[in-house]
Amino acid sequence: MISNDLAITSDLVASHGLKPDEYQRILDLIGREPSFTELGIFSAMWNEHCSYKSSKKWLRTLPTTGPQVIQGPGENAGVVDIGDGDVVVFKMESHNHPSYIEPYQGAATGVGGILRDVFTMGARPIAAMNALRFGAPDHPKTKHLVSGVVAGVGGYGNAFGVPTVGGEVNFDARYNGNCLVNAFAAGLAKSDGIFLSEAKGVGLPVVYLGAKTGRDGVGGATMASAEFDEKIEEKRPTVQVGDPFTEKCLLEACLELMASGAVIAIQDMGAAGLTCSAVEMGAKGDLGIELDLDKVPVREDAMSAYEMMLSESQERMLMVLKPEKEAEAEAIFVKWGLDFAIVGKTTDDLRFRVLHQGVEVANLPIKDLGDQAPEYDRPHVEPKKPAPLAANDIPQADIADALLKLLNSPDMSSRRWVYEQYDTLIQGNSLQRPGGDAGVVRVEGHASKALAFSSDVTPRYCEADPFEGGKQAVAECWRNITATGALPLASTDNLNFGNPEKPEIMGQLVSAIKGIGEACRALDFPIVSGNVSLYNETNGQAILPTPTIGGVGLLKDWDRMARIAFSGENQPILLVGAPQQWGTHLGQSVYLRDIHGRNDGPPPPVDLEAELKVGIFVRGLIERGVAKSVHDLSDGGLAVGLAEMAMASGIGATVPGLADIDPIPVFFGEDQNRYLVALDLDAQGSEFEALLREAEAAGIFAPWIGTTGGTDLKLGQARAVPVADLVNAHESWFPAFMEG
Amino acid sequence: MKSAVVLVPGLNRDRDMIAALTKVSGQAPATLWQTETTLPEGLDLIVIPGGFSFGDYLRCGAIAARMPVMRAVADAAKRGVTVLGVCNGFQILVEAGMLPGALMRNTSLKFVCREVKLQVTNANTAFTRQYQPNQIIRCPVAHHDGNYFAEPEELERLEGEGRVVFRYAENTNPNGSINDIAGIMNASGNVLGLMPHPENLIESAHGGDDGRGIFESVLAKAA
Amino acid sequence: MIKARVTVTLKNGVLDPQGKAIEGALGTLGFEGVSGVRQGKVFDVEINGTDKAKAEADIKQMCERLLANTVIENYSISMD
Amino acid sequence: MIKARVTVTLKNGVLDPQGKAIEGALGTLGFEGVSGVRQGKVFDVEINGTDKAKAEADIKQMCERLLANTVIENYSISMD
Ligand SMILES: Nc1ncnc2c1ncn2[C@@H]1O[C@H](COP(=O)(O)OP(=O)(O)O)[C@@H](O)[C@H]1O
Ligand SMILES: [Mg+2]
Repeated sequence: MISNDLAITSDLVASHGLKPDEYQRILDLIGREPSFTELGIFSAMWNEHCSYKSSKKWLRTLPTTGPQVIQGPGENAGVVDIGDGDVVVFKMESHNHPSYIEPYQGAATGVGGILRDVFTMGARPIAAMNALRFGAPDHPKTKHLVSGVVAGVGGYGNAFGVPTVGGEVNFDARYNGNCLVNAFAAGLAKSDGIFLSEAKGVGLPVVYLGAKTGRDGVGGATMASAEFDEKIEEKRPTVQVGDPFTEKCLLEACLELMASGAVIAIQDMGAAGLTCSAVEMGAKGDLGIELDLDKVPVREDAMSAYEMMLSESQERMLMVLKPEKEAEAEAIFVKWGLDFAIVGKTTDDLRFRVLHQGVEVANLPIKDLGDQAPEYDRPHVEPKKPAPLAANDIPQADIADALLKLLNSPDMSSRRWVYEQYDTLIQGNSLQRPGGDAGVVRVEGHASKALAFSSDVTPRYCEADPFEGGKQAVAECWRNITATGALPLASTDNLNFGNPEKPEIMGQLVSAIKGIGEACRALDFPIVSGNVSLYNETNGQAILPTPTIGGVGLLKDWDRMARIAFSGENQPILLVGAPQQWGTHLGQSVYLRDIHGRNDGPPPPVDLEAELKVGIFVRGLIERGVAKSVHDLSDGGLAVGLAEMAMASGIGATVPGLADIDPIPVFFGEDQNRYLVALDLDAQGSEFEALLREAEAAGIFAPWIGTTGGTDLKLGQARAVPVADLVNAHESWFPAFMEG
Repeated sequence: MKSAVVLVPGLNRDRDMIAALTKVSGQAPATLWQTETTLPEGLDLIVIPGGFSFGDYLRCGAIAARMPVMRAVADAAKRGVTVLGVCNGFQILVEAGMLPGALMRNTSLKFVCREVKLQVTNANTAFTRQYQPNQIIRCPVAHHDGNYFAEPEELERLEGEGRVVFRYAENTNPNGSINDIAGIMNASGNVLGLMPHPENLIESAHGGDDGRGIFESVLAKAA
Repeated sequence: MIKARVTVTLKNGVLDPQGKAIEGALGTLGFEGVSGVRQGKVFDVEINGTDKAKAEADIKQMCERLLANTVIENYSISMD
Repeated sequence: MIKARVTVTLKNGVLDPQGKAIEGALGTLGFEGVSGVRQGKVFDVEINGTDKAKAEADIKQMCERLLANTVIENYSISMD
């Protein structure tokens, strides 16, 4: 066991990820040299992962409020009102570095962590999503990472019992050295049944609940903030193993305990477990905390104070309980077979005191641990805007061939191989499972309400222009939710970037946050929770900037809900929100990248005013019951959008195209704020007529571009492609890649 | 109908099952915690729902099968009470020795959640009366270990006695199960185990109600 | 304290999907001439006391009642 | 034909949820004084040929590349 009196050398300080000036700040704050355990506590509290020291200044600029927001950033998860006394509680969090080292356990514990954030607040988890980015398909590690991560996400979520209703998977060589695993979870609670981490009352018992503490992930939070290098093998033993069974018991025990009225404050142990959770509970409540480590349930011998304070063993909670309810609480812990112990008490001296084997191993000012964490305004350079493509720069290809090739490509192919490994229907409320625009889950106990969930970002757009890319991520998420008929309520973000100490990377982060903020404000889509993951770099190569946006929307009546499948034959198809030429923008399109190997040009700009207007119009059509089949356009443009609607239904369509206009941008342009809407109306009838006039009056271009029916998809002059061939192309890439 | 749902830590389709039983019978089932040794009087149906009892650790259903409540369930079955085990519930019944054979890892070695087609191989049982003989129904599956195995003699007996009640049809066997077996019953015909999840296909919100017939059959018998 | 290891293997004739898949994967990885791959389990347990005979009898009971599914599995016990 | 058995166990300190659950179940079944239950895997493999040294080297490769997850597991090889 390493002694707490270990000499604090500059090497030791550096190996804790603390810079010399940060260490000086510690010396100034406490007026003496820290003990070894104290150094560990500071390193955990002040690393990027817990302190947000590089991003805080910019996160503050995000919109986080609105009449619907009950709890914004600052707690374990955000809380949003959905009426009738119900609230939805949600957040997204990354587990990138651990998943690269041990994909199954890394992804599994990522899911476990985010579920815990949600039920710590008193909500029963009802939906999960996962946003995944991997290296190039032909990179030797990619397959191993895909199979491990997907199995891990499923292994944990399925056993816990939450339906996984959405997510993303992308491949790009820029993720070769750093995969991304962003996990989202949402839960339902009553507005008067929300639990917070703020401790109240002096001299009250601090109770430890859940699994025993081991040496798992000691140094893990520090690892998450360190750039990878060749010595990654040495970091292996810090892997944490997830136990979804214990988590499920913890969920049920916590909800029972909360219902019993025994809980004053509760905080899950995530990164830097006991340290972060105890400090947060005390600091928020303006109280001190005293911990007696001899009481902590441990599963390994001879654990030092340092190890116990930094352990990231999973499935653990800390709470402050009402002393008079202790017996009742204990009965619940015993029923669910969970370890528990009174490990400390609240005090009135604002100190964070840690005792181990009769010795005080730490005694620190509790508020300063969080409040005095360094905050940086890191130098950043404005990203260069890419030059637009020349007007006549339209590389040609056969439309049908290009469509089939795109549908069979790594990024555009069906994700069925992935989501069939996830339980998508447990709880019996899944109205839309993965494969559509957004996952939709019915609100239990309510006759007609449902919630829609989507997670989106287009990293190649963000690389080309982080500001527009940030806007686009928000807009696409909002659009996907709108396409089901739901009203987008609020969002969560997971900002994945490279090393912020490099001004270009910091520039990406700053611009992306500005874009996200602008879009969230314009669309009334406040950010209520989130997570930042920096230092996603290996040997100096950073990932594509990847600010994932997770959004939640409310459907008043799920009987009036749209899906992406065509709902019948002979229905007129409108392209709502299109420019006059239907499609124009090829810069950063998958068509240019995957058919012509080019990644130049600016990404498509998002006109936020138009986005809002078009979205409101489309939602109106769905609410009126005339649009049962709606799909937003994104990667691959009109051609891919139509193909996806056809494949989901087995019904073809004929879309004649425009005369005298190059069909390539028409069918493959990725112009924003567009939806395909197939109407349950007679195209000769007066209602259809009236609807077109209505769009015109609203200033929305919504041309009737074609009609559903038959078994082929006919795009302009291109050869007709049987829907069965589309399906075959779309479904075959992933299994062939993974099993080939 | 008076029904009860067994609760063991780690089971997670208990809420789905309780909701389905309530919707179909109009009456909420009782719940039986793992430590209970006596059952309520007059039960018509005991259901062991799906999930991951004890995390599926050791073998699926192995630990749950040895909890006290299962002895009471076995006694009730001997007295003729109808018992239904779905997914993990099927695995528990097998581990408890109330049904023969074993449920092994899917041949894909992957968890699989999708809709399959089921043939009602025997429509003359307490669980399937509401279906036509050999009717093909839709039903979702969600499991990692549904690959049914039995020794050849046992298998012959099951087939010969009409105790294979459901079979995966139209090439939709999701797990490599022998003879496409999806559900079997005991010799007395009052204990059924099946891998798919009829409780997740009982109303329009689920996209269909093909699973309802199982609950309605049991209900009709009780009435 | 007595330490013991229990090894549980599938009976002959019982299908072993995991073993089969592993055999296939070994072939894909270029390992040739590998056959008959079967997967089993081991359990390491520690028993209080010093009476080896009693410990062994107890462990046999644990195997029969929980650790092995004797319908499809065999077990063997080895003591330190 | 050479027969070998590979035993894969979790490294010390790595959480073993299965072992933990099994230990709990043994307690529930009335077995007392059992502790430290850890679960591992065994693989029985058959290798063509008669060169034991080569077979062992091959099996070591199989462990490194497939049979064991060396991030969290150790392995040992025993030959007939
Ligand atoms: N990118 C972000 N945008 C908005 N809020 C954020 C962001 N990143 C983190 N937060 C908020 O900061 C708080 C601390 O985050 P984190 O440490 O990840 O939470 P936890 O301790 O629950 O894991 C949370 O309330 C979180 O919602
Ligand atoms: Mg979409």
